[in-house]
Amino acid sequence: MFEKILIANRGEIALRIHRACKEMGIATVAVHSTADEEAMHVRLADESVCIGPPPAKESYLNIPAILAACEITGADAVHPGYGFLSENAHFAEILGHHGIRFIGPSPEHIRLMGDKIAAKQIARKLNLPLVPGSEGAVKDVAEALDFAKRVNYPVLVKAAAGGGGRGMKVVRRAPEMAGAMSAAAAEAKAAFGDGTLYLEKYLNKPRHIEVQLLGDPQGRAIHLGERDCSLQRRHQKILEEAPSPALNEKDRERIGRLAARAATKLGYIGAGTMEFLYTEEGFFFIEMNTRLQVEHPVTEMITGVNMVREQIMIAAGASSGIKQRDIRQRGHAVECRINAENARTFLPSPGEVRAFHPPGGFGVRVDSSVYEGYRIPAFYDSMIGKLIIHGQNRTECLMRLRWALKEFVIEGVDTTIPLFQELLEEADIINGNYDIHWLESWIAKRQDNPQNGDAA
Amino acid sequence: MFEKILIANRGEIALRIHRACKEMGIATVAVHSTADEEAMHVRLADESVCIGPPPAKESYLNIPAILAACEITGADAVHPGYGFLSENAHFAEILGHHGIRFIGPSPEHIRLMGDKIAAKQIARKLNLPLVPGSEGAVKDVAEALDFAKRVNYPVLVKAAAGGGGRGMKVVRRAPEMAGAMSAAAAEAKAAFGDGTLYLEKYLNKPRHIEVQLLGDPQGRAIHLGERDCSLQRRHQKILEEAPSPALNEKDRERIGRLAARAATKLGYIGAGTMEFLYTEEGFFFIEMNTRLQVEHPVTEMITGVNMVREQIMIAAGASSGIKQRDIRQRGHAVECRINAENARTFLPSPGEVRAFHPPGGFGVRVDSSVYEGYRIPAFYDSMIGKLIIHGQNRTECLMRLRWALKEFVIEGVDTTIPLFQELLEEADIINGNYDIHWLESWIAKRQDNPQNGDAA
Amino acid sequence: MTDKDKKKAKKERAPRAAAAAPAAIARSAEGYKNLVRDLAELLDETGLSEIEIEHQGLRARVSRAVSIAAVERKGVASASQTPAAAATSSAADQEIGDAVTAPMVGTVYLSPEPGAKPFVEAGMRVKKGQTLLIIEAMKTMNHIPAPREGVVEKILVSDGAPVEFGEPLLALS
Amino acid sequence: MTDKDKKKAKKERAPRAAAAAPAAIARSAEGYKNLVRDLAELLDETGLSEIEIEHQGLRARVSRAVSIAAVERKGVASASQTPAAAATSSAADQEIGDAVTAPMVGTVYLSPEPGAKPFVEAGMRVKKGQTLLIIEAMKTMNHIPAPREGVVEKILVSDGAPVEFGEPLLALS
Repeated sequence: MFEKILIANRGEIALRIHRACKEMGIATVAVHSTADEEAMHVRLADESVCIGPPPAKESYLNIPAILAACEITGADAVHPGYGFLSENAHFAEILGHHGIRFIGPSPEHIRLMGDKIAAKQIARKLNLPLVPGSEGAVKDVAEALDFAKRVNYPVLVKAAAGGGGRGMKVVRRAPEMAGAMSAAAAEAKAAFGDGTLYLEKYLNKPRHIEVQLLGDPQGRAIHLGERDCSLQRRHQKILEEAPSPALNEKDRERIGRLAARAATKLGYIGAGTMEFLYTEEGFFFIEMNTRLQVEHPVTEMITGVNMVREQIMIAAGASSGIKQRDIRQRGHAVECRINAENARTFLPSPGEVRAFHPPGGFGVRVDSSVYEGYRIPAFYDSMIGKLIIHGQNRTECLMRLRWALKEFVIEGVDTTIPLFQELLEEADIINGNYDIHWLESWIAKRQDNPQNGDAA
Repeated sequence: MFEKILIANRGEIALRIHRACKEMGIATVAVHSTADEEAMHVRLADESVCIGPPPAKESYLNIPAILAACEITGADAVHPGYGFLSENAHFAEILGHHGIRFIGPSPEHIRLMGDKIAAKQIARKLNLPLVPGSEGAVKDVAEALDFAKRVNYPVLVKAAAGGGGRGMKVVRRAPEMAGAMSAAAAEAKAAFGDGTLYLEKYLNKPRHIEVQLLGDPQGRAIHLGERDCSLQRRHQKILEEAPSPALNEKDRERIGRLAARAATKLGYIGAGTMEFLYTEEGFFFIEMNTRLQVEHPVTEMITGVNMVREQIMIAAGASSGIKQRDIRQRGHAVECRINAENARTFLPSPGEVRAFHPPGGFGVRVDSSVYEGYRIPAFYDSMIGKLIIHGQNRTECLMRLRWALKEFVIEGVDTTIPLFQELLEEADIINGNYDIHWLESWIAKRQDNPQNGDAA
Repeated sequence: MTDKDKKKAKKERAPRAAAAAPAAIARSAEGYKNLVRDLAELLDETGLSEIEIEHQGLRARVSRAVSIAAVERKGVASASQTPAAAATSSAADQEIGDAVTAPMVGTVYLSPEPGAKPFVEAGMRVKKGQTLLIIEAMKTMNHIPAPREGVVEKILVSDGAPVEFGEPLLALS
Repeated sequence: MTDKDKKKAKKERAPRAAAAAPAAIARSAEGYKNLVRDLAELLDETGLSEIEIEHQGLRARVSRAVSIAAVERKGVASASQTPAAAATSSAADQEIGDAVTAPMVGTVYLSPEPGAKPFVEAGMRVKKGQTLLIIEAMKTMNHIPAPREGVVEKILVSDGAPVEFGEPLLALS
């Protein structure tokens, strides 16, 4: 096992990693920018090294500085957390050259999955379902109708050279095809000088469902169930839950097994997540993240598996020992990302936290690096903590979330706590009836109708 | 289901009950003394009523005041928590007369188990193992030897009129019997004017093992496993854990089934706990508590069952629906009682909490009613919170407890946090190798050798 | 009751702060303002909660209340909706010089029976021991006697209102 | 580095606090500000919540509502055992007038190779761009040049010591 792990991250995830290390008897090194001198994990770590000025590219993304910090502290492994260098194959490689273990998958797997086109090709080989698309350009309407018939309507006509929605048309029935294609071709020609079109199945109201995977050092992967992360704003997840309210046991089992089998075929080692879009017509692979996810705690809450511990075990070459049959889900979990942002305008709100009182009690977990008197720096992302609630079932979970949000006191900065309180009043949220577009359209409606939200 | 529950208690348990009510959509009424106006549960409750001055007998034990508070608020049930009126059969009865539901067992069961002699007689009828004793006085040495042979040495010779250890002798082998008896009789005669003796089996180094029970409205009781509460100081539990490190699966199953069967025979409805002493020779019933225990969270953590919710469901006559086969234990849990006391002298330390930062993260639960700026009143007991840790196994649990204690910040008052930090350095604690006398003798040793503890 | 105290505390704070503008300071028109601004900045810088300076006849004191009771504010929001609180807040808002307070929780009745004349009215002189009102608790009518001779200044509760322990019932001068 | 700053703060406090003779202070326009800062530090050092000083016509009072950063103290306790911190604390202890700080994390070497003469010594005049010392990071020797002409007052790190970003290396007057 490792003697000393350097935590190449900041904020709540740095603290999360520190705690996991302490449980395993491993010493920790916090590296930090000058803006994070007062950060909680810096204070708690066994050692800390300032690696640069506030801008991330000069500190948290500064590979030479992090390597030098490994050298002067003698760390034998680096946990990259999420974001920053966590999916940087080059970093993983360099660490390897210096004899330092990167706690994550192999550089090859990182690189492969980092290239979105290569990842889809691999996914196809691994029999993962992809959003059906025409093989290259479609010549004419007949071919397009043929494709649409095969994959079922609606389909999306897209400009091969396209982008930004131009040259893109949704076709819901066969009679619309010819018109849509000529319109799209004309638009594409005008915009990009190229009228070539291709077709893709159009997913109407997809949900974002992701499967948590763990590949052991022998390359046998298991899955830890799915998370539903459909509530997003500008592609940022806001609230995640597990299990997904949209899946039945059969679908859950199926996608889990499919993903785990694919990861095993891939020889994937470490923690990873396969992301899918899900509609009534099934699952469609989007991409694979080769790192710990922000939302890993919801999986921890229902499976009881300590994800960070598993990552460390696997990186050390030790078999985690968990078999697929050991994974049993208990209850329901929801995570709310607490951002230092205005809950209505989403404007960031850095500054001093003047009061901090997290909720406690049964089924309540707070992962946060904030404390009273802490100054939230303006240099990094606005997430300052996560409120994770576990309950015997989804209803208990949401009821508990309600009082926990009410008891959560953060003063001095704006937070997204009121946003979640508002969301919990929405029937669609209570019923689990939402897709990846739901939150943005709800926000748009709320902004049109400002007095609605004032009660929250 | 109840519409409104009055919480006839204070401190962390009042908050615990409030939270459970909120999860069930039930309104809450906090009753409080003038000393508790600023208490967290008073602030959070839907309504609050001041029922009297600080002394408990004029407020929290003041039955007319609590009844009047029910009347003016229209509460339809009362949760008594633990301590105060929780085992007061009279209170339960009066509430019944006023058409208010007492959240607890029937007054008859409270009364029965409140009478320690009657409780033992019932226990015998229910086939619960008791500490073997002679039937009444022993006439002579022969009879005593006979008894000792039957129950195995060591045995305890006790003065029938005795108390305070006088007229009490431990007999470890047959040859000691005659001498011990004549000495004890002489002592007893001198002290109480009565030399009558009786015998009891002497339990050498017993552990305190208790079984959590839930009797549903139909009188079918299930057990939720045991808790080991052997770490006690002056009969006050300090640290509790589940499962007990001393029991194997067979013993665990056996005592659980035995207790559940006894509770079913008793027709016991509600939450209750049967306490046993445990030695290598088996379990010996001590008493039954007819209320929620301080240490119920350790059971909640490993079973996932929300004890307070179950209590409320059962009191409302609704079947909790949990069957014995649904109870599956996961991992290990430890509770540390955080008292506002000096960790070495155990002197109470009331006053203003000047900083409060509870630990968070995976497997960490804090049940506390304290917040920064709160003044701990000097009128009530010193427990200000409970740190409950859950882990996949006992080792992970203790390792996690270690960092959680380190991260727990309470300033302005002394707390028992350093005591637990010291205890976690002891091999006996790490190995689970302790009995009900362990803590007191450890404290005595520590006091003789003050520099040992200074590091903590 | 929390919100009551809170309101009171806030009221007190304002005049104190106002009084902290030392008249003697004004050597130049803007002088003390700048001084106060500087001191305010120093408060921030040093994390102090209060600074007082006196020098050559000039005295200045600045202080800043810290944001302690965050829980409080939340609590207040919910507590202020409670019936008991609502019933008593009008009375609680004012300073009671010499109030007779409720010795028990219960329901107040101002007259011996519905429709009857009240026991006492504002302006009435009462003798020690004379019944002022009744508090019903557990179906029992508890007569609340005047603790001493005096004149009823104001009745602070309404007929049928719930009261908690220690709540002001009427003012006796 | 938390502990370093912490130590620095503590060390600085003593002399400054001692110098806090109030009479002298009022002379300059900035005088009272320094006094307040000194008193604020004294509060920290002594754990008092209020200090009032009166001396030759100058009176000052400072107070602090109680501390927040309890986490801090705990953190410091553990951090103070770190090797990196220990290695650098001697440098950090003193006030650096005009220090050249480390532009990167790494290991300091004062001479071009083991046993060789150091690049610079205290009292030596250096030209702008002249190598002051080397920081090794990732097996690369990075020459740290003098930012300007000047005299080396003191070398604040020892040969072979690990340094973090921003750490004072030597004082240049």
